[in-house]
Amino acid sequence: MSTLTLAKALNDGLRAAMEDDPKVLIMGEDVGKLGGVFRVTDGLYKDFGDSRVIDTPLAESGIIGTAIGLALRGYRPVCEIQFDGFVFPAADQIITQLAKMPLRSLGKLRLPVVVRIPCGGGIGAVEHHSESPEAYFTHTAGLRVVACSNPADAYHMIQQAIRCEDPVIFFEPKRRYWDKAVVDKAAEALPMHRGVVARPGTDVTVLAYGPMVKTCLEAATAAAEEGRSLEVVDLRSLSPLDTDLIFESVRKTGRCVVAHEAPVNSGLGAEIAARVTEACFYNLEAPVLRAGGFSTPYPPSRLEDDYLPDLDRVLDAVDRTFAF
Amino acid sequence: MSTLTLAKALNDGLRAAMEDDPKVLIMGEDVGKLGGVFRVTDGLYKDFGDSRVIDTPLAESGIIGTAIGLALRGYRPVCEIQFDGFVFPAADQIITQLAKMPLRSLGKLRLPVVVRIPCGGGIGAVEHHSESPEAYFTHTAGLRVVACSNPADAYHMIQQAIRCEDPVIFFEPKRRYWDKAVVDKAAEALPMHRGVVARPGTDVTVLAYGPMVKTCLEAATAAAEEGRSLEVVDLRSLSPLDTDLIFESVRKTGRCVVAHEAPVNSGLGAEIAARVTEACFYNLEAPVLRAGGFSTPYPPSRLEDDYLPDLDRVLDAVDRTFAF
Amino acid sequence: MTVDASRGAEAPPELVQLLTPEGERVEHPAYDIDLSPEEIRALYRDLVLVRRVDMEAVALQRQGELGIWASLLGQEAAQIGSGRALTDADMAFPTYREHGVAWCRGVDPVNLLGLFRGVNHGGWDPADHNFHLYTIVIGSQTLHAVGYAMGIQRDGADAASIVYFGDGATSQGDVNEAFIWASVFNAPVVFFCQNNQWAISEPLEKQSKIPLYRRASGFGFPGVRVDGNDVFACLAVTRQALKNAREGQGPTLIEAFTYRMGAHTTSDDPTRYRVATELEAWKLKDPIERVKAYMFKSQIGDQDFFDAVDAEAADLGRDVRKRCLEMPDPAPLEIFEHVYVEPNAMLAEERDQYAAYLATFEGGE
Amino acid sequence: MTVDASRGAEAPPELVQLLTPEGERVEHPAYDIDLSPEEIRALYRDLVLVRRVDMEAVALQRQGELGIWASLLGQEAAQIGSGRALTDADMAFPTYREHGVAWCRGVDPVNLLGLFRGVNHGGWDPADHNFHLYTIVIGSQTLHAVGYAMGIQRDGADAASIVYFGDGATSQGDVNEAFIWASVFNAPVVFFCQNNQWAISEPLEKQSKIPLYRRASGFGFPGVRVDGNDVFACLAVTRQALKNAREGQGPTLIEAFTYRMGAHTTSDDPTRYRVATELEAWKLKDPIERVKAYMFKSQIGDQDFFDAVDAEAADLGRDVRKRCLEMPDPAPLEIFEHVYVEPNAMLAEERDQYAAYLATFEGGE
Ligand SMILES: Cc1ncc(C[n+]2csc(CCOP(=O)(O)OP(=O)(O)O)c2C)c(N)n1
Ligand SMILES: Cc1ncc(C[n+]2csc(CCOP(=O)(O)OP(=O)(O)O)c2C)c(N)n1
Ligand SMILES: [Mg+2]
Ligand SMILES: [Mg+2]
Repeated sequence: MSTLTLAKALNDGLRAAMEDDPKVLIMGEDVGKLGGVFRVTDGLYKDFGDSRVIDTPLAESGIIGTAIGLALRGYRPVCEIQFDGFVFPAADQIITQLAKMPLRSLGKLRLPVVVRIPCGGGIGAVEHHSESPEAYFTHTAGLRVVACSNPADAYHMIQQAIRCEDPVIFFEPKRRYWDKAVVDKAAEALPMHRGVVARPGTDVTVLAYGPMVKTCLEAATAAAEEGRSLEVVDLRSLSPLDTDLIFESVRKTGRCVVAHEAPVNSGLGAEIAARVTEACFYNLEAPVLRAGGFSTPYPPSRLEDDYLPDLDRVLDAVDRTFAF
Repeated sequence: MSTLTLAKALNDGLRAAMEDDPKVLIMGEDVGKLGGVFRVTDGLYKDFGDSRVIDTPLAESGIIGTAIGLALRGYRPVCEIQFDGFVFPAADQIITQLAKMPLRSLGKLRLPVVVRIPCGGGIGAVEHHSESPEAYFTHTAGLRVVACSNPADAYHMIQQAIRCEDPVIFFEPKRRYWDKAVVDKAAEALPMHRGVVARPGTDVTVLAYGPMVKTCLEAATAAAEEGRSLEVVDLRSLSPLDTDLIFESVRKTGRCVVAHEAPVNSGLGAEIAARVTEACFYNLEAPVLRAGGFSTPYPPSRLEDDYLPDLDRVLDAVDRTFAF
Repeated sequence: MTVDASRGAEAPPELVQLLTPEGERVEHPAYDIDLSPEEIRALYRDLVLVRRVDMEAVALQRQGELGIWASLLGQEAAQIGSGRALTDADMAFPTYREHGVAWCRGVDPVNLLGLFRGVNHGGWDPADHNFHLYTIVIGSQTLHAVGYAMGIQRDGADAASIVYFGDGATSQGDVNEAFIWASVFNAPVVFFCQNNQWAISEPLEKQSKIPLYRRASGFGFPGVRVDGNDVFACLAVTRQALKNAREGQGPTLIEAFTYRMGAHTTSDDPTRYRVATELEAWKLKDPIERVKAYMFKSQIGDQDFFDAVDAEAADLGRDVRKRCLEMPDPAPLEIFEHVYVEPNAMLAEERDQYAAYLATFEGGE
Repeated sequence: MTVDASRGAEAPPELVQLLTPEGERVEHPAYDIDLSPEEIRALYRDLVLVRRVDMEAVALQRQGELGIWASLLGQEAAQIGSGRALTDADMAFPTYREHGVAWCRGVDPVNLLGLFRGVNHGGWDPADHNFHLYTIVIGSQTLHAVGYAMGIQRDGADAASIVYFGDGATSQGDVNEAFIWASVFNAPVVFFCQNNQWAISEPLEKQSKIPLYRRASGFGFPGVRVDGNDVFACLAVTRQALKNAREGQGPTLIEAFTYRMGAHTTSDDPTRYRVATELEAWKLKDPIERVKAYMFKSQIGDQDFFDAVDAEAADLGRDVRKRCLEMPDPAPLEIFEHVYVEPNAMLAEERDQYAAYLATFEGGE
């Protein structure tokens, strides 16, 4: 048992994966000597050398494209995209190549590539450094998409993602990188695609992932003081969704709010709302409501506290589900 | 009044726009002498010359990136992406530049760029030639996204898109390119972001756009024979949605099915379902159901009749809404 | 053959040619090749057979048996020459037009047809042939080849990768990123660009103002232009480039100067954008005729040999046709297969729902 | 100044330098410049003032007034030299570090701070200054500049565009596509690459094995390397390239060889990846000191002049600081402004809902 920041837990997880399997490689911009701009790969270059920790030229399409080639040769590349907003130059390699190649080969090719994306806002950054592009990838069949919310999950899930035979888009909540928690490295980990009830409750189900889990837990604490019991589910897996867990919770509570930082319009919350409504139609006392980023580009940082759904906005959505 | 194929209606619309405004340019691969692989730009090169109809190097990011530059200089470029599956190399220029630059300039810059994307399947093509990537763009704030379904709309909407001061992603249903209809060029056109009731009905609202409108109209005819009245709404605008029209229809019928070719998972149908459910919660007799492409990459063409939601699958979804 | 001369980026070599269109063997200071009569006969046979497969595929498309076909007509020498330069350990990354390379790698031609018939997206196991799947998204495979070569480097293997792409592809960002990666990591990769003068309707001038092989110099590695209709030269130049790659000398860009004799694909109509005289001029440079002329002259092949190859080609054509028609359509539920290697609950549910839906039609319709 | 010599891609000129680090004026066969004492004093003033603005911004960041800052320290000559080469009609496309160019274009330095303070994404009207917004996504602005230049071409205007980018940016597909477009369309654009030796923690070797200016030769247009710490040389070389562009001779790539004296941004810690001696060596090549030495020697500036400039710089620093702190925070509902030019019903609804939500707190909290 050790107390780790989320960033350090990822670092330890990467190290463990590299020790376990010599085919695991780290690739990206500044992942070497610098250890990544968030230090998630800190020390790996020193210990594993430049043939396993590769500082690449500055081009995201190149990073994913060459990672695919390395995977075809039997390697397991873990690519870092420096910030969420910089994944788009790699969109073609991710969407038309990484996601589809295994199918295209009738299953003969496997692409165990992990694409790590520090995501989300709340750190006072300039534009393109605070985005939440998960819906682009959940809409892309062939990818698995997960998001960790705490150090323990970070440690275990990154290793599961690396062991997974399919490509995994791995979201890391950058404003939680420095959050600390106890990590039991020896504990048996939950399967990667299972969600978890982060806080049980009875009145309304609040679904969240990544950075919003903490916000929703705080909302639950505040709500409890006013006598309302929120069940907070940490989705962990965004594609596939752990629908069993989600439906079970909503069937129990009869109300549901989904929270994410990404713009509401065509966001992942929509998919969850549609599925929950279909599966739990007779259980729902109110429509599934969404507390999300506005359907605008991410604003300048002095406005991000308004843009990001906070405790109050989550509670407002909860309140509104009781108005039905 | 003339009878035109959808492709020819677009061609006439482009020509009219070019005649109206010398700043309108056509750019893309093979749009010049060849007139585009679907002949949508046929004859324009001959009549307007290579300074207004530009055969570009083979690179989609370059097409959109230089179109942005041309727009900054006061031009109104209409870019052709040869097939849906080839838009992804341009994802970065579309998502991080085209969509965001006006906001980034506090409104000082305008980017009246149209990105034409022939979309959808049903033409027996090889992979990457039959996709429906609209949800990637409806999730991208700053873009307007529309889809035409018939020659008359094609003629008018392409001109509206070109006149629009915001960037517009313009989807063209490639399997309907050769469908003919009477086009009244002098008629006053519906605003670009308004949907239309393509066939009135009373029992269930069927929402569709692009290539699926025709399929849904056929489904409505078939359903009518069995005594069930479908109201088919042609959305036309995918972002923003004409929610007034949609909600009005669903409030009347109490049931709703959304049909699109794109994969269901995180597709546009989810957004519509979420909004309809929230706005029409007490009117709904059943959850909004989706008839869409499966959540897989587009299959080889011998399987596309299974993959694409057809009349039967739409009616099956309709039936299921009556099972609630 | 001196390595230096072939790699001098500063003073680019002229077009490398070892066999003229008239079938004369000529010398080149940097490249030469010593082929036995048997090897030459084998190359001739390759050229004829892949042209025959291609012809059959075009016919199958005309008859509605394929959705589309991308013909290699005119590019046989570039593909056979480079394809035969590969060792078993080398890995090839094709576009959608490398039927000749596929042939060299031992891929059953019928397997190539699957993609164009629409029964699958690629019917062979890349690992069985060290021949990757066809790639349709222009240029994206160049990065895969470089990554693969970086893997070869890490394995310390005696191998290289080769990647095929067209003149049009050189404009894609990915291809240029691949050049950068290959150069920076000194990756054992050969970039084999078939400049067939056209990217659908766009002539080379729309992609580059200078000869394509010179692009490499801007990235710090050698480029060479070879007569792409000369199978001997293509073989010699590719062999050398692969050798250099394997020996740690890094990448080479080969521009095979050739011509797309047919339409871009069977859906295309080249009369809309190019003049017939161009085609006529290139007919005189046919990659097969010149080998035949040379073989006749040097008595490496007699009429019996040529007749035998023609007969073999006819048989092959018939066989390919027959087996193409026999190719079974995939079953509907195969839509859901192979999307993921590991189980995916959400997709399994979709699959089950569709299976149940299909079942409602059973006995019906 | 002969045009040909400066454009010969075949035999690339050596580093163009007109003023040595010691402040000696030297000749270059292809480039020269004739500056009046007044012009030299003006350049010196520019250099000092932009360094002062930069210093102030770093301090503001340290004090929490800016979220981050990307310092131009060490790159003043490259930016002032190139920036002063522009005419009013020319259009400049910057990265996030071109504070010196912005200065030349008449952008109020305080406006630059808005982005880094987080009050907006860019606070000036590009049309007012022919200076585009800062672009953070590496390399993407190069295509905008080329497209803009294609517009200039169509307008028949006597102008060119110039685009700034770093050494790291040269690896992006977009930048290479921009080279292709510019070459194919012969666009009046100047590619101004500030090779400051580092892309965050990655040294140039991670992006290219050969000098960057040579990249252009692979695309068929001239490349030239200039001493990026020599404001005279930067001015001369850029002026010539812009002139060539305006006169229909197409693009030029200028590699300004310089050094990032500070951290990548205020968030960066360069001690993790580079050695102090490197910095010390570059200090001797300071872009301001050499001009000062030259001015002293040639009596173009005396102590009074230098003191006056310093005083002006101090005032400017104070003024920038004061007005930075005065910059108002945007109002919450501005989130919804300017996303679209034309009305958007769905977004208007979101806005109204949020406005109503905010109203519930009024009087409260
Ligand atoms: C990214 C992308 N954009 C557009 C296309 C459509 N397309 C298919 S082939 C082709 C031309 C390719 O030309 P070239 O690279 O010269 O190869 P060739 O077909 O001549 O062998 C185009 C534009 C595509 N397949 N991928
Ligand atoms: C597409 C993209 N990828 C990554 C980044 C993160 N990033 C910001 S600056 C930088 C290094 C840029 O180096 P260079 O081009 O040399 O410019 P410099 O900062 O040295 O002026 C990186 C990787 C980015 N902004 N955009
Ligand atoms: Mg070609
Ligand atoms: Mg740099």
